[in-house]
Amino acid sequence: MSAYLGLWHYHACIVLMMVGLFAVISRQHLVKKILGLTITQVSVIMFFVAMGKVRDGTAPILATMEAEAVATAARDVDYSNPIPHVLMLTAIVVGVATNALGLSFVVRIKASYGSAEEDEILAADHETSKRESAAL
Amino acid sequence: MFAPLADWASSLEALTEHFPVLVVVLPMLAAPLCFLVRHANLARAIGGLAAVACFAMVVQLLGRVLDEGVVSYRLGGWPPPLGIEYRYDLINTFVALIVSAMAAIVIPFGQNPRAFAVPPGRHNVVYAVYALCAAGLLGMTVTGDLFNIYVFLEISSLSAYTLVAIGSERRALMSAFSYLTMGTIGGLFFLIGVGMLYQMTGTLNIVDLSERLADVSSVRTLSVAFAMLFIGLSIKLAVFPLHQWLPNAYTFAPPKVSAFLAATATKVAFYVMLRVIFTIFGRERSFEQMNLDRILLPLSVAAMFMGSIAAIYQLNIKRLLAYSSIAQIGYMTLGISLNSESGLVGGIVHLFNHAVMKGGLFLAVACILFRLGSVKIEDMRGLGRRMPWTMGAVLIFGLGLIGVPGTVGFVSKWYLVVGAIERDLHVVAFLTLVSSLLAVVYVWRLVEVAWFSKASEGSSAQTVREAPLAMLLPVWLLALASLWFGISTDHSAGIARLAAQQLLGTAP
Amino acid sequence: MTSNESSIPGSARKWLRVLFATCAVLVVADFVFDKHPHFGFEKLPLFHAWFGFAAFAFIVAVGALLRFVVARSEDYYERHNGSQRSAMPSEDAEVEPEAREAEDHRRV
Amino acid sequence: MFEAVPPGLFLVLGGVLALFLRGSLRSAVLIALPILGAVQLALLPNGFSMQWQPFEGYLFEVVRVDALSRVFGYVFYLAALISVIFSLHVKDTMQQSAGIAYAGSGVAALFAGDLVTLFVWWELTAVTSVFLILARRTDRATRTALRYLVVQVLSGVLLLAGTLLHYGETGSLAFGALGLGSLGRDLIFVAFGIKAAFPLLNGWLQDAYPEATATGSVWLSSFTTKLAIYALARGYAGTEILIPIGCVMTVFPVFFAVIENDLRRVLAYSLNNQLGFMVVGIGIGTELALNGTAAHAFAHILYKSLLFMAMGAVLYRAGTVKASELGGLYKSMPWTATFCIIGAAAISAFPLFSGFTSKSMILSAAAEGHHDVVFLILLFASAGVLEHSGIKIPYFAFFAHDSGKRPKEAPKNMLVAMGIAAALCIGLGVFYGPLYALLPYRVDYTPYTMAHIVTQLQLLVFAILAFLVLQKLRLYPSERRATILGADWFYRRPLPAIGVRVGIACAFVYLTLVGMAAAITRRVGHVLRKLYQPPGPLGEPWPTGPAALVAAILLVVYLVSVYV
Repeated sequence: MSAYLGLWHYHACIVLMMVGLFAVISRQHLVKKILGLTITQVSVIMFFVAMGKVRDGTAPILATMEAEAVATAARDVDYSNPIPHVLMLTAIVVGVATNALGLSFVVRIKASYGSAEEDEILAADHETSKRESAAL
Repeated sequence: MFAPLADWASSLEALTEHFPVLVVVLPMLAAPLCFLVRHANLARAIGGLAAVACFAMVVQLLGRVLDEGVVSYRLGGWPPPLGIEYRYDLINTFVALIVSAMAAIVIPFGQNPRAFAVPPGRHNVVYAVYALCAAGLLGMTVTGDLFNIYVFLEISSLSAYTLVAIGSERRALMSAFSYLTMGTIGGLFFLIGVGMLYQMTGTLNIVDLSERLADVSSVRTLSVAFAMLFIGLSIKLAVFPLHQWLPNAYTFAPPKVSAFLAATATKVAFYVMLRVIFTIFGRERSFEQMNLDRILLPLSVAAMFMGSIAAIYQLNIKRLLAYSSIAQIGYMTLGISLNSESGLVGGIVHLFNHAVMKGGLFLAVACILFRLGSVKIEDMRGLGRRMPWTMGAVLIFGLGLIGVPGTVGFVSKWYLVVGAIERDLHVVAFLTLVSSLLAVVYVWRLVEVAWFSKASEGSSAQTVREAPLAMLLPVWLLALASLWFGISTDHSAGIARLAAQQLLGTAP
Repeated sequence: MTSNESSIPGSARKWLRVLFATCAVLVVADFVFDKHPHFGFEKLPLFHAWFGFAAFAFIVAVGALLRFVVARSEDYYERHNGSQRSAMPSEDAEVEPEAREAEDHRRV
Repeated sequence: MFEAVPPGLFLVLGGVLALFLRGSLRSAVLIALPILGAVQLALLPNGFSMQWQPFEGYLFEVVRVDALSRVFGYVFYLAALISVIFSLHVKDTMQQSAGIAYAGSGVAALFAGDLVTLFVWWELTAVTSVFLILARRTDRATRTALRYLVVQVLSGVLLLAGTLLHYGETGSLAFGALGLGSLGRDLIFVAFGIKAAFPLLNGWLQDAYPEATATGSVWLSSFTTKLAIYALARGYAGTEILIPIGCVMTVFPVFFAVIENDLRRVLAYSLNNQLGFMVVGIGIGTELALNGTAAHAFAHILYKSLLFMAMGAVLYRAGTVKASELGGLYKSMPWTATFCIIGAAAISAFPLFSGFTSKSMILSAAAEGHHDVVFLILLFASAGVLEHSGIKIPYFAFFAHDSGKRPKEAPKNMLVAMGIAAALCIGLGVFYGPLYALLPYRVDYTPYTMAHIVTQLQLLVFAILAFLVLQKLRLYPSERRATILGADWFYRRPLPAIGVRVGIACAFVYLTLVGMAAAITRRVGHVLRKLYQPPGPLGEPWPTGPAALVAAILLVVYLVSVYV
């Protein structure tokens, strides 16, 4: 049980991710879908950051000390692995780009369909395709 | 007096050393350049040159790979586990060849302004996005670093969404949006998988990963990581039933974009899937521990049928081809799920074949759209008489989709059926053959409409001319390739076999 | 039985004579030449002649009977296919236009 | 250069090329192709072989030339040449291209050294030949074409299935003597049997050939069935079951032919009957019998296409080949009538005509093998041949009661083609030496012995006498417009229409089943259409919400399935 509790930050990430996905699945408004995607992205970023945190560890630098001395020095030290952070810097950039692109699509969609609700847009598309097949 | 020449030669030789990275960097540099020049034809020239140069470099690299084995390039001079490595072995050089060849075919040849919603003065942007997309796809293919793959995946995806949104109809926007949504979810799943693998091994280098994973064989996280990577890639690859983004994206994108994406984007995703399954996790773990065949085999067979049946009933030729793509992706994943050398050869060779056929078909559709102004099958009545070369090429590709002997399609189906029989999966072999019959039906629909029906009175199919040579040229290049590689299989199937052996670790 | 001409034209009469003459020659020949038969039944006098005659009559007789069983009106197969109209033009593309017109005319 | 191209491929490629040519260049190319092919064949020695390894571990013998395939090859080229000339006037260019490609794939199939190559060309003959029926462009022909294609492709599928099974059993793909006895080889036998129009598998032949275009049936009559005969001779020589099969094939079509009104369908029956002779020859399997089969196939292709050409000319000029509507055409089409009579004499095996020199060998082989019943049946069938092809075809088309039709004489190209075929029919009957020299085994046979001539003439002349007597007595069935049900009926209308008399119950059950099947088929088609045709749920992509949900569900399902 404690093992599961000890992983609470991962569980938080999972909950966050579920919230994001739920928004994508259940909301009709396109901006809300984008928000859902953003929340999911944030959950992934948090997951990476969380796993970069190493308790009782130290930076993986080639040391001249004995192994035991390293272990002593690292005791009770909270060490943050920089690599996941660096990775996430990239991922955040990707996320921003995705959001920007997605929102720009929404703007264009709103302009051409007059709506940003997916069901209304699809109904309009449905009409179009019905007209196309009726024209045959 | 020869000194400058000698200098030049030696600097060229030095440049050769950097080909592995230039393959990615060149189109990536071309993209902003295209954007800045603000002139459509100039941008086309820049993008086209970059693509052709890429293709030439990949050809040179393929030669090197065939001669020397793996070619590794260290970015910034750092040795692999620490620094990022671009690593060329047979399978990804083969895929890079397809991507760069397709880019070299699609980018330089005239785009059809009618297919764009972009104002004429801004066409340079289209080439910029093409180049960016090509850079992303090539990067994904050649990099040896898992996170790098993610980054390039997103670069290529973002530019692919943009390319789809360029389509002339407003439905293109919605298609691009749903492509973006699904693509992002797929990318995030992939990223989570990457994170879990890093968490367990502390490395992102693919080769290093595969070695270190041996120590963590029994960890449950590994299964989750595998599932995440697999599902994420399946979305990108449009494995049934995760294909929902694909039909509309291919339908409403400009046909040349569809040609480019159909021939490259899914292929690269398929390659990454091969990497994950066979190189990182290894055949044994993927199939015995993760029971990959148990999920992938039924999905592949379902894709073959659902895609083909849906294709039969489509009224729009691009939609028809899109659904047919889903079926063809089913053949490729079937090749993985058979878990045998012949099956894998079939999958890989079908990757190549499908790129040739679908790329060519969408380019032919571009010709049809250019002249006819419509992509509805009904409007193509009697078009065979007016545009014999275009429709003739469609027929050749169609025969390939069916798998008629003498075309590339036959070669891949042969390996798949042999692979299924080797594994005693007679039902699967049978179903593969039956699904080819469905392909007969949807190809026959095109043939019947084009050659055996009369154009309705006053329709534009009565008056159109054959497409211009510049558009026909790439179509027929691919059509001849689909015949050539159907007969002379040494190159396509030969390389595929070697690649499969490398992936399976059974290389002699 | 409209096809049987009761009055045989002169040229046909000539051919008939030739035929009868040939029959007579063959009957004679049967006894003149050695037939080196393979089977017993071939030794019967004029075996091939009467066998040909009988076989022919038999075939015609059976055919005539067969007509009661398998003959149907000409549009037998079409009658029930009428609903499956296809978009094809239905004139016979292969027949010469003039012949086609004549045929159409007759059909009316 | 000739060594590099499989025989027949010239014609297939040339057929495609011809699609893009016009005018006299096109005609010249079309005529040159078969000649070029024959020259190539003449240059390739027996024992020539071309191998191809498309996949590691699978070696295909794409070309194998030997005496048996050579004799068929020559006559295929000859038939292609004659058919090309016959169809030169056709404006619908697709037909000639399809025809020449069809001939080419037939030739290529002859020289296939392994079963996979055979399969490839086997299917290509089906695909190319269907255009010759489609080109008629009538509703009826379109439906027939579809039925024809289905049956032909079925034959190919059986061949492939049999090949794979056979490969599984023996590890060999070679196409040599197979024989019956395992499932794979039995399937291949049935596949050959379909194309050879075995009894009850023959429906497609009488169904399709009369529906083809006037020129199309000339092409069709030459290649498909003879390819099957060749394949049987190669794979199943001496298989005893072929003797009874062949006997049935020779006998039963003759009855149908008596009452059939469509003269091209009469020819289709007659074709079936002639195939019977060859099948018997293969079944006997001695050197003499196989020589006879090959010779008969050679002669048969020529006189059968001559007869189909004559009827094609009549169809072209008069618009119909129904016996009930023809008669007296000799007055305005004397040349066609003459050629038709020559063809009729050849098929009836009158001495001095080609049928005599070839069929005699099969009959002699039966006699030497002491197959007395077989011998009698073949004799009986010979009388049948005389009835339907020897008398009925020329008599009702060109003589009989005068229909009043005065169509023009056939076009020149048709007359030339018929002339060549007619000349060969007589030539092979008189100078049979070159043909005998071509045969697969050494020939030690003299067709013209006095006994032979006398007995054959007795048979034929007295049969003609019977015809006259029956006519005089008004016992000969007159021609009526009617559809005669053949084996095609089984799949065109598998409905016991005589069932009213045979058993109403039977019909009732059957109708219910058919009705249910039709309803289910329609229902399934309807459901599929509803589901898949846009805007059906499976024919259009889903909104992003459900799509994302599917992804999430699949992920969970996979994880659960791994853990459980």
